[in-house]
Amino acid sequence: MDAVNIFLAEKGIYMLTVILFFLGMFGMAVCGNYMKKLICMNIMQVAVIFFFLCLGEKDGGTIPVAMEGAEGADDYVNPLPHALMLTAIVVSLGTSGVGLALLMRIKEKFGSIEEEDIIEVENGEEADE
Amino acid sequence: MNGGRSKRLREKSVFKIVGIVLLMVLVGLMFTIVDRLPVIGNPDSAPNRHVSDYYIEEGPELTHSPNLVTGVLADFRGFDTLLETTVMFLAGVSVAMILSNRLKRHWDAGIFRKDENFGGFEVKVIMPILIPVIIVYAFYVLMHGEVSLGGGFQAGALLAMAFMLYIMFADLGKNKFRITQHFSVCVAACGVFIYFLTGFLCMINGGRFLEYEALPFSAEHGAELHATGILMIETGVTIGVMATIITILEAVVERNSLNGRS
Amino acid sequence: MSGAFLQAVLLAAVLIPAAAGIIILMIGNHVHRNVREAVTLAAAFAMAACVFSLVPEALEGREVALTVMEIADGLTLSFKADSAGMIFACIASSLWVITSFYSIGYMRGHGEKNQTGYFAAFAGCLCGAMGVCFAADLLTFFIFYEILTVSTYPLVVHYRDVKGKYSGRKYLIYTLVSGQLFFAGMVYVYATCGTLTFIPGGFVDFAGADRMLVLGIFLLMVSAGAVKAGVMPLHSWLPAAMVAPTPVSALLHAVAVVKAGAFCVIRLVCYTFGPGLLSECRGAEILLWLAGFTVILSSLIAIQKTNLKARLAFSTVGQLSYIVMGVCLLTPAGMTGAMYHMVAHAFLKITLFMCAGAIFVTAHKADITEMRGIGRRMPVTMAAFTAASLGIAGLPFLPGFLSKMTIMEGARQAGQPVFALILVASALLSLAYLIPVSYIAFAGTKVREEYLTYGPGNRGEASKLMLIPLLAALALAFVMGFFPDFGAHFYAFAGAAASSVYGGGI
Amino acid sequence: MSRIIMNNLPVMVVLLPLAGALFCPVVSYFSRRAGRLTVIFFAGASFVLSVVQLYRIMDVGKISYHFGGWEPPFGIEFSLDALSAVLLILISGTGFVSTIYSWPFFRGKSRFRSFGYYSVLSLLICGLLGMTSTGDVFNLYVFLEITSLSGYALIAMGGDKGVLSAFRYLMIGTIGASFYLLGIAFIYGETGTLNMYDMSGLVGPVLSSGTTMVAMAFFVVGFGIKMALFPLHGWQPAAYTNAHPGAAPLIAGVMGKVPAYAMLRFFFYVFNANTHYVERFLVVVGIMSALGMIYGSLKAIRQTDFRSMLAYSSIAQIGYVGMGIAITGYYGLMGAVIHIIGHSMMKSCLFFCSGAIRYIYGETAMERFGQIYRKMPVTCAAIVIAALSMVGVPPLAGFFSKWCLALGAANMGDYVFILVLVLSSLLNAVYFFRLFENMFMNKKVAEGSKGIGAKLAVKAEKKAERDNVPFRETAATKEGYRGRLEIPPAMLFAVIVSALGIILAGLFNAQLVEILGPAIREVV
Amino acid sequence: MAKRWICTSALLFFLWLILSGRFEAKFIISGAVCSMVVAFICLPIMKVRRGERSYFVMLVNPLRLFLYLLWLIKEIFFSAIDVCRAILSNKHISPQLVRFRCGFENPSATVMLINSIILTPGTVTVDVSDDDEFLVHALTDGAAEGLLQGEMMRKIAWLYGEDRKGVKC
Amino acid sequence: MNDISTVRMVFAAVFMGAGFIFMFLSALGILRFPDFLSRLHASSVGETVGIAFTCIGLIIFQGLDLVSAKIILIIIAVMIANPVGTHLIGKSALRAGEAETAGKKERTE
Amino acid sequence: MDVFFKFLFWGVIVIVGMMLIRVFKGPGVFDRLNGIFAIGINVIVILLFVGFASGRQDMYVDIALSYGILGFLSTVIIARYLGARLDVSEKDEEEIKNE
Ligand code: NA
Ligand code: NA
Repeated sequence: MDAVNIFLAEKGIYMLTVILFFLGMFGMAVCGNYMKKLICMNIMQVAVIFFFLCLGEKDGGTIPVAMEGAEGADDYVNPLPHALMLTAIVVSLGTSGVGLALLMRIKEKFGSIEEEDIIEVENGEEADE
Repeated sequence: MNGGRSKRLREKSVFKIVGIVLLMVLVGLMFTIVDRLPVIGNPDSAPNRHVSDYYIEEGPELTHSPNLVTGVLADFRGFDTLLETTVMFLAGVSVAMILSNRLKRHWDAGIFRKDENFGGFEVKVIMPILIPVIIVYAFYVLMHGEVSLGGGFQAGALLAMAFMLYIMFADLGKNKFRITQHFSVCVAACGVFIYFLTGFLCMINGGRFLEYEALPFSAEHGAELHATGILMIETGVTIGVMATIITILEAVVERNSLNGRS
Repeated sequence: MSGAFLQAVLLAAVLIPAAAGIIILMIGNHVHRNVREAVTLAAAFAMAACVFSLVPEALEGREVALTVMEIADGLTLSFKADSAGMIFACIASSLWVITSFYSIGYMRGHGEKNQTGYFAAFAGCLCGAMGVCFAADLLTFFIFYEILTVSTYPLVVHYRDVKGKYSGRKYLIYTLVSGQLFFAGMVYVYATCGTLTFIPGGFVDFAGADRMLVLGIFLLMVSAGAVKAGVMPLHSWLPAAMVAPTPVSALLHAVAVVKAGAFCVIRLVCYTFGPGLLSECRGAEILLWLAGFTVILSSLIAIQKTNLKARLAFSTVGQLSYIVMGVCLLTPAGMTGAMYHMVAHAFLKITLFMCAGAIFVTAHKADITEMRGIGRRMPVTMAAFTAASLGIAGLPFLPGFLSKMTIMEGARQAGQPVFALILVASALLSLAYLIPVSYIAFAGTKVREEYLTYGPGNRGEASKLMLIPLLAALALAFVMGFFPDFGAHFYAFAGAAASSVYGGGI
Repeated sequence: MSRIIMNNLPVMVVLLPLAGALFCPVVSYFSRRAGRLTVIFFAGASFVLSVVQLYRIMDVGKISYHFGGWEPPFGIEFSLDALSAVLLILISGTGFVSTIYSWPFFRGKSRFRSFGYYSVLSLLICGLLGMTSTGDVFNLYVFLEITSLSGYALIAMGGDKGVLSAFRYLMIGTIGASFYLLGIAFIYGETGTLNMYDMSGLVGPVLSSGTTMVAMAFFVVGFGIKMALFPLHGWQPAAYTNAHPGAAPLIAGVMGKVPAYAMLRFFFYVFNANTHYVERFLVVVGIMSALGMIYGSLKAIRQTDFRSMLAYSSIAQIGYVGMGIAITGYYGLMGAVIHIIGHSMMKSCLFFCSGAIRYIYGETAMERFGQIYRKMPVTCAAIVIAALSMVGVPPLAGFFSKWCLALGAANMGDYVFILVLVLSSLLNAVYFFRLFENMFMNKKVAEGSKGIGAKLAVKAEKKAERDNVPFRETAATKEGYRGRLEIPPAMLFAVIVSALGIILAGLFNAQLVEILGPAIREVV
Repeated sequence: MAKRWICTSALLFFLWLILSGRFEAKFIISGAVCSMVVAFICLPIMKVRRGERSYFVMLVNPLRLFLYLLWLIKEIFFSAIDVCRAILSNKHISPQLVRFRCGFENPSATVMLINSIILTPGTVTVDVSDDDEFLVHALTDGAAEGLLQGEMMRKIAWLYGEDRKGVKC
Repeated sequence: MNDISTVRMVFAAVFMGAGFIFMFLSALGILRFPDFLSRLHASSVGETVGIAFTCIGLIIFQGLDLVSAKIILIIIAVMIANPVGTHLIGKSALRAGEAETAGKKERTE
Repeated sequence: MDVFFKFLFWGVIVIVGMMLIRVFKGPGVFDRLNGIFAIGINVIVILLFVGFASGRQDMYVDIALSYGILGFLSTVIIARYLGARLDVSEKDEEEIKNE
């Protein structure tokens, strides 16, 4: 039991983020609705971002803005993951934006954002050709 | 048709079960792997030592930026941020392009259409008070990027929000700030270009790309140049992000028809 | 002549047909056909001149060698005019001249379409054949072998109809698959031996590797040669390719393609693996028996064919196996005979095909049963046909006699008299399938009406552009029958090649 | 000025296309043509500088460029050797040719479409160049995303089907990128650094740890998705088929190869490929590649559309690269790299041709290709050259990569790979010779009135009629585009250049090997 | 006009100072410039037209505003307790829509009324039509009564110096 | 800790506690109230009174400096923003017909 | 006092959880929106508490302010979007009918 507790305290959040990551992926694979797929994609990306931030966490460290009376490396958390994740967030926003725009077009063309319907429309078109 | 559909559904449920099993296996595997990762919060773990120590101990002095994250983002890894801004610009152009050949009268084409019944003057009075406040706040965020939390992205987002409020709630009939998508893309490009130019100026003066100490301005010591450089790129980011968000909005609502005739 | 000049000549021999092909493609239909054909002829003559100017040097044992460029890591594109190569090169270049004239006559007489592509591909074929002749190492050899394969394809599918498509596919399947097997074997050889340069007597040294492995690699590689040389059971593309125009058949069957296959076997057996290794792993023996089997079986099949070209095709299958057989006897005389048979068969078979083409163009007949009495209308052609048939069968004073005798001597040297018997049997069989044609052509009774009443609108002999090349080929064959070393010194070269491989005389 | 350029070559090569993308909208405000010319100019400049850079690298050896003057583990680094320099030339060259090639597609299109397309295309070039140059794993991620995003946009510009394909690609591509990012997180957690060189020094002791293994597995999946390695290729056929015809050459030709190169870098620069742990992954990559080579070719045989046939063929061809990586050894890697180069040229050449055919005929169904060689002889010649090279006919480029791969496999004793290689080339031959049959023997003649070119021609004719001006032959007639050349000169240029590239890359293969040799030997 | 600009600038600059908290030249100067520019840009939109007249939205007597806010805070506090009681017991609520008309000349006054109503727990302005008809949702009877007594309207009229005659409550 | 600061802490704690109670009750109301508009009322309590009390508590805790000035800014911002948000939500809901069930009775002056 | 902040912090977390229940339960989109709006304001308080507990009030106040502004703006925009969308779709239908 102790071991479990220690594991949860020390590594538990990693596990949560990993589960979140795979859940997001699972959702992307399983959801028939493209909008839901897009949301699952965001969940997946957020999981990665969390994971990075876990790596930058430091006991006894405060947010990495210089403060009087704190000079040493132990006083601040690692700024690198934060900087990286700001970039990653923007990138994921861009991806989501493009995804949404594509969805708008798909909705217009196929009249639906359900995969089932779209495949049906596609098949119908092929049959026409 | 129906047969195919039910078959697909059956396949789908099989797919789901397989997926769940795979998921469990993966998560189970990860349990054993995660055990080997550094303990969360351990100050002596690899990521918290090697590069991190340098950033924390030397960063504020080298980059003249009390905000270490800004220091890393805008100085040590300033090139990443240039690309990040580029991604933003790219997303803006892409969205505009993707939506440019839509059918007319789309279901949400009229979000910002002038609407007599909605957003009455009660909101029109509040918004003029809020807009300048938000703009000033955005400039505050921009200017204080390196000393406190903030930076170009937030500032750009705030400015774009202010612009949105303006076009949503101000009287559209007398709207003077109607800009075309092309113009907003140009502004976004200029924003990214300011960033680019900052790096380029350093190069012209004999330094490396984005080596702020080589900026061709007179300064008493390098620290000031770092501050100047960071401010310059933050300005670029702000403009770029603001214009990109506006571009995307314009594209989504298609406020300006895309002058397919030009 | 200075060495550098000869090297340039060597390179030119390979590049001239390539250049001609490209020029023909580029000028295409934009200019008068005379210009296009002038290019073909000029290239043919130029190439023949180049090749023949190399003869004296090669005869004196001074091999002209040239390394053009490094083409892969540690491997060069290099050419060498050794005696074996010279034989093939001389045949190909001299016959290109003849075929070019004949082609022009045939194509004009027949009013063919796609002539530009035809002449370009023809030139491409020759480029491949020249490269194969002069290749100094396996990689260079393979490169040109593949060029030959690819540029033959448009010729096979020349008519672009369903039949052509079918034969083209068949041709590709056989040649490409075997080419890939060759490639795999070559890679293995290079990976183990670190070199690919041909050496008389072979360079492969697997250093105590399993004999079965050597055998496997040999069979992989030799499949490429066996396919092009039509060794059974890999022959079936060859009769199918009969759908092509006759000059193409002539080229395929007599000049470039099948000879390249036989040459490939020679290069592999004598210059790559070497007789010693092959007799040890019994690779040559397998091939030998296949060839013997082919010789008999193809003749039997040929007898049943009524289409003249098909009959000639199966004849080719059998004749090519003589060469393979001679080489695989692994004796000096066998090899000499094999090499000389390349010459003999080339000149005789091209004559036969040209005759068949002449009949087809003027009388529009392809089936033997319809040719009763055609000798009256085309006496010269049919006389040439008869003479060449006799030559194929091995009549003395024609080159076929000498080559067969030498191969028989090789069989004796090898202590395999059964192959001598096979040769004799095959000679009789070839008489059995060729002489009836002459017999029918010159038959006195039941002559078809059309062969008697021909006039200005219904010509007798084929045009001079076809007839003269045909006769020239036959004449050359006769000359060589009397003087085996006439012109290009083929017999001397064959002997030199054999002695370089086996050491000592015949 | 020249000193500045010479000192900053790596960054100039990568950022010039970015500058082009930024200038293009602004310049387009004044003139549509000038906007496009800007992009072409900057892409060309990037190409020239990348050639200069190769010469410089051959002089001085490796180049390491420190952004902002920060030393590598702390700042971002571009690290270039001969290998990446050659790939940079390839990318910028293909990019430059693509920008020219796209020109006719935007005749008569709106200003907005024109500059949007050109900006995005330019950014795609920038992203690909950056991915090749960078020596920082996170920077690589950002470049990867730039590449992907511009790829999504360019695919979506190919019409309604393109939009759907782009969306599906976006989904799968983001999974790939996320896997890569998660892989970085694992390896960063183990080493604390993001610099590749630094990482390779630190990763040695922890190579056996589960974390590093997982990171490697994630890299394989991430890059595998991006390079469409079987069985992670699901997005690829539709995306390549439906992409905007102007951008398809770059997307199909180069976009899949650069992640492959990145994977190569991870295996051989960051991790040590000779260790037991890494070899396991190489085996997996090898199996995936081998299966892909067979699967892709078989699927390609079943296609009736030229472009989708090419797309499936790419799945097979990327398998060659993966196989080279899996073989390891000098020749294996050399084969992979040469195939990256050669296949980029062949695929882009084929897509240039398919785009040209589409431009004239408006479709790419192979059964209607009959007799097109009469109208488009040069295009068809280019198709023949590229296709023969794909089959592996010497002395074209495709043969020599096969040669190296087979040699590498023979040296390592992986005879199965040789078998697969042979089998795959034969399958290639099947569908390419069927294409030839369609082109040269099919009697069904394509109608030349559906393509953009033909429509423009009709429009021009009507305009001439309306304005009462004599209609010149150089414009067009109703039967289709009938300029002085078979296709517009810009397209013809691209087709010819790429076909020449295939021949030259084959003939001067040894020189290429000589340039790449030291760099690869160092890795091995 | 200039006066309004200066006032707005000053207010914005004050805001800046609070936000920034740094009194180095760089920040002070940039803040001042920024406030002036923003004020200048935003002045045109800070006017609301109503009929013939246009009103400056910020125009209000600060002292009166202060007094009004004190009163409002008291109101908010007591209504909050009222609502809390309703939440806890759950049975005292009697949701109802109240409709009344209340027109001010100055749109700012109307907005002040709307906001005050919403800020006061228990009442929410749901809609205001163009002819000043308010639709207010009240949670309890008490809240509705308190609203209809009209004290809030009177206070706002006083705040904006509106003529009592103009107020139609 | 001297007396004054203790008193200050106590005051701060009381204010924050009161704020917390208001916020909690507001959340409870959001959960318990039967219809949408009633829940809108409930949320208002937390959004105005709750946050105001908490912030005042924090100001007392902090003393007067820039931080507390900013907290005052937060209060002002919330007091301006909250009514607008609530109003827009209510209005949208009314238009969408989701608020129809609310009024049991309707009164006019 | 730190302990006190921590208690409050967890208390507000509980409150947010309660509101989340409403967000998930709905039943309408406006209920969810109101819930999210309320959560946004509670998060401001959470941020303030975190700041005070960790002794970096100056930073967290800024974060809270930014968060508040962005949250408010997004709510306003969504509300406007939802309201206007309903309007427009009705209008469009009419227009289509008229045509
Ligand atoms: Na209220
Ligand atoms: Na509320």
